[in-house]
Amino acid sequence: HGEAVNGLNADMIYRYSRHLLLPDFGVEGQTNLAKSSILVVGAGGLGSPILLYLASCGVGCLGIVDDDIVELNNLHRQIIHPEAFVGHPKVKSAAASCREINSSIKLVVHNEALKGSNALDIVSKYDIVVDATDNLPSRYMISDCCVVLDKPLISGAALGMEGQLTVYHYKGGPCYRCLFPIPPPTAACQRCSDSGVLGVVPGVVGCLQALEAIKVASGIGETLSGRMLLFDALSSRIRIVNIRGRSLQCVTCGPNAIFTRQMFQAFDYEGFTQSSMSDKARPELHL
Amino acid sequence: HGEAVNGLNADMIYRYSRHLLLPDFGVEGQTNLAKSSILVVGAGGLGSPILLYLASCGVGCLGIVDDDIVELNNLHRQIIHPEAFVGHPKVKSAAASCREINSSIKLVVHNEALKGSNALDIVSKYDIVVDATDNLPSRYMISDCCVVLDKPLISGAALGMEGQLTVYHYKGGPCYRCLFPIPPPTAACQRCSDSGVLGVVPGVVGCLQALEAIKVASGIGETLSGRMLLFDALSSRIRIVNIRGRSLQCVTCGPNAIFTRQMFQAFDYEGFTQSSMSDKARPELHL
Amino acid sequence: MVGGGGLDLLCNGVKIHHVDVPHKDQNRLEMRDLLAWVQSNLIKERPEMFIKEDSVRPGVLVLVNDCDWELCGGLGAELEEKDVVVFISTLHGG
Amino acid sequence: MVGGGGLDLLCNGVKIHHVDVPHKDQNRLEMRDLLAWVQSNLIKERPEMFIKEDSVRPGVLVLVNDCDWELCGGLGAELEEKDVVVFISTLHGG
Ligand SMILES: [Zn+2]
Ligand SMILES: [Zn+2]
Repeated sequence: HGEAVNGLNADMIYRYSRHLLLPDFGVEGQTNLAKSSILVVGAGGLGSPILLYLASCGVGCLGIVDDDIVELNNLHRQIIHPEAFVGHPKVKSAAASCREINSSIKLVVHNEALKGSNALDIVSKYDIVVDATDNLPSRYMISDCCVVLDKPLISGAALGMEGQLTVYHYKGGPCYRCLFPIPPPTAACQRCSDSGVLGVVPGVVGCLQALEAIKVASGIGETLSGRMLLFDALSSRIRIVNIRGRSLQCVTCGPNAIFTRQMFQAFDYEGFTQSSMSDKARPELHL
Repeated sequence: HGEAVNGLNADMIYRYSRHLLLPDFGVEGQTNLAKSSILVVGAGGLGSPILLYLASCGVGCLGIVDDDIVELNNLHRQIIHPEAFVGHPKVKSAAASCREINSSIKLVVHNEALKGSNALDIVSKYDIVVDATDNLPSRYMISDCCVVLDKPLISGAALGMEGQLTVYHYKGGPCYRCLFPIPPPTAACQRCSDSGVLGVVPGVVGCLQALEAIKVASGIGETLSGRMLLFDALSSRIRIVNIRGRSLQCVTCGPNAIFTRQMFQAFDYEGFTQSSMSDKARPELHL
Repeated sequence: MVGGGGLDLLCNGVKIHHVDVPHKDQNRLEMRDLLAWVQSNLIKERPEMFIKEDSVRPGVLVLVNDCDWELCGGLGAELEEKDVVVFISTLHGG
Repeated sequence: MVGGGGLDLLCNGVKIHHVDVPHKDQNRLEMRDLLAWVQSNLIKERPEMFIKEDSVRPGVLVLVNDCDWELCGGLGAELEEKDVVVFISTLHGG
């Protein structure tokens, strides 16, 4: 082998040989992956498999942003965090696990919550964003930020025994606000910490998010842009449905939208959704 | 909280609280999980997410059987193995990772290949078997063994950009031989080591296998028995189809079958499939 | 008719309903008629979790034969025998 | 018509084919007729990877409208306009 072929050195050719053998992926797919940078927002239930698979597959630069601390009651689903990291920042724990399985990629940790004031700065350093958060205001904020900075967004969610995912703002497709111009009533916004979640459900959704991110980064295949995957774990049913395109009325991405960086930074996402980005006050479970 | 409720102690109630909150799962589901034992055959691409999610979710006893050694070119998809374990047995590496995320479950390693001569012995110690192997003779052998010992089998496969999974020999459903009484020609039996596989594809399939195993173990929901899930990663299409029931002509599970333990141990699976269980001679990739 | 993402809780946990909706005009049943019928016949509690004004509440996706109803006419979408309508509440957890 | 699990390689990598199969008897097209037509019109190479004797080779599942063809008559299953037939080669990798 010897020197670098298409930017892949001999170690990479050996490590990723099962990717290079794929007619639909091959050297070009792997080279594109190696050149790409992906930001994963949230190192929890969805973030765990997303980060492990993006690290192992050879993404050039992987960013992790989260301000949460590992807790023992996360570990039933957040497979990236060892017990030894309980009480420590999730980004540190996640980065350590990623580094153990692939020391050859660049890892960047942002040990803070992603919010209007820092999002433009952080997101602008990456090519692709993966939304692995657990709350509604963050979902609007991340989508708006991706529109403002023109980044594709891989969005997934899981709760109870159900999961959903799609790709926003990619190749002319809709953004989150095109689908949901008005936020739902607060009563409809359950969280895993309130309502529970079967641990492997974010596992399935997160793996599918990693797949979509890999397809966008490598430029292969057909993504879920314009489609949404609906997963019901209890009955093992999956429905992939066609969703509306970009909305002419969308205040963020529509043809008449004037959503600037300044407006983004000033927008009150928690007020807009009547819901909190942070999840600090958790209920106790009594049996 | 205090003492054990339904066999769940205070640590478990805290650790698994997001499961206990689920109306469809709850204390009963978690208690059933804690009482169950699951054998995962293969600690590779499929086995990695299966083992991590089964360990984290609180299965009482988790068995791992494999005789393979961790290689660097496994790591693009086998997210359970750290680089530090390259050159070491996969079962040791996998068990170490499982122990790090959940030290409260029982882990049993079988550092050997599962074959006719040891399968009855090993499989009889578990309630549920998960097939995460990479070759055809093992698939027939594991299915026959599960029929002979009357164990449900969660079977998954991944190759290239595609995956498949179903549940065999469960609640009157078919076994592997009911669907495939005659093995395919050898030319149709590609392996990941020959044909490549996109790393996250076994990730998706493995997570779905873990989900099916959790549903069987906890007694909740509707499994894929009688159905097969077909996954095309390149186009993000998933099809869940109805498959035939138990075959009246099946030589293993049919009403007139006389497939005894002795016949199982004497059966030549490699001769039957004209294919090898082991994967030691691997082709080199030249670019 | 299928509900997901928490909406099933509003109908006693039953997710799939096979319904036969009576309609005045023999030739035409629209989504607005189905919504009105669902609201008066299926929703057991908290109708505000499903309906707002004359449509579904924000955050609910309506799918007719696996297609967003926005692509086939919204409230005015015409329904036929055997059409599958799915109401999905979007999830935000992770 | 859709092929998966390696079968697509036999048809120049094209996975989905919309086909209009001519049939003698105006009223009836069976799976055996479709197989014969596919073999002579679509398979570009190595027919033994698809056909064995008068049926599909071992290891191929045939699905008619998302149902195993064994559940709807096998070679004698009757096909209608717009039916979706899928040929899936089983995978063994992991
Ligand atoms: Zn928009
Ligand atoms: Zn059988």
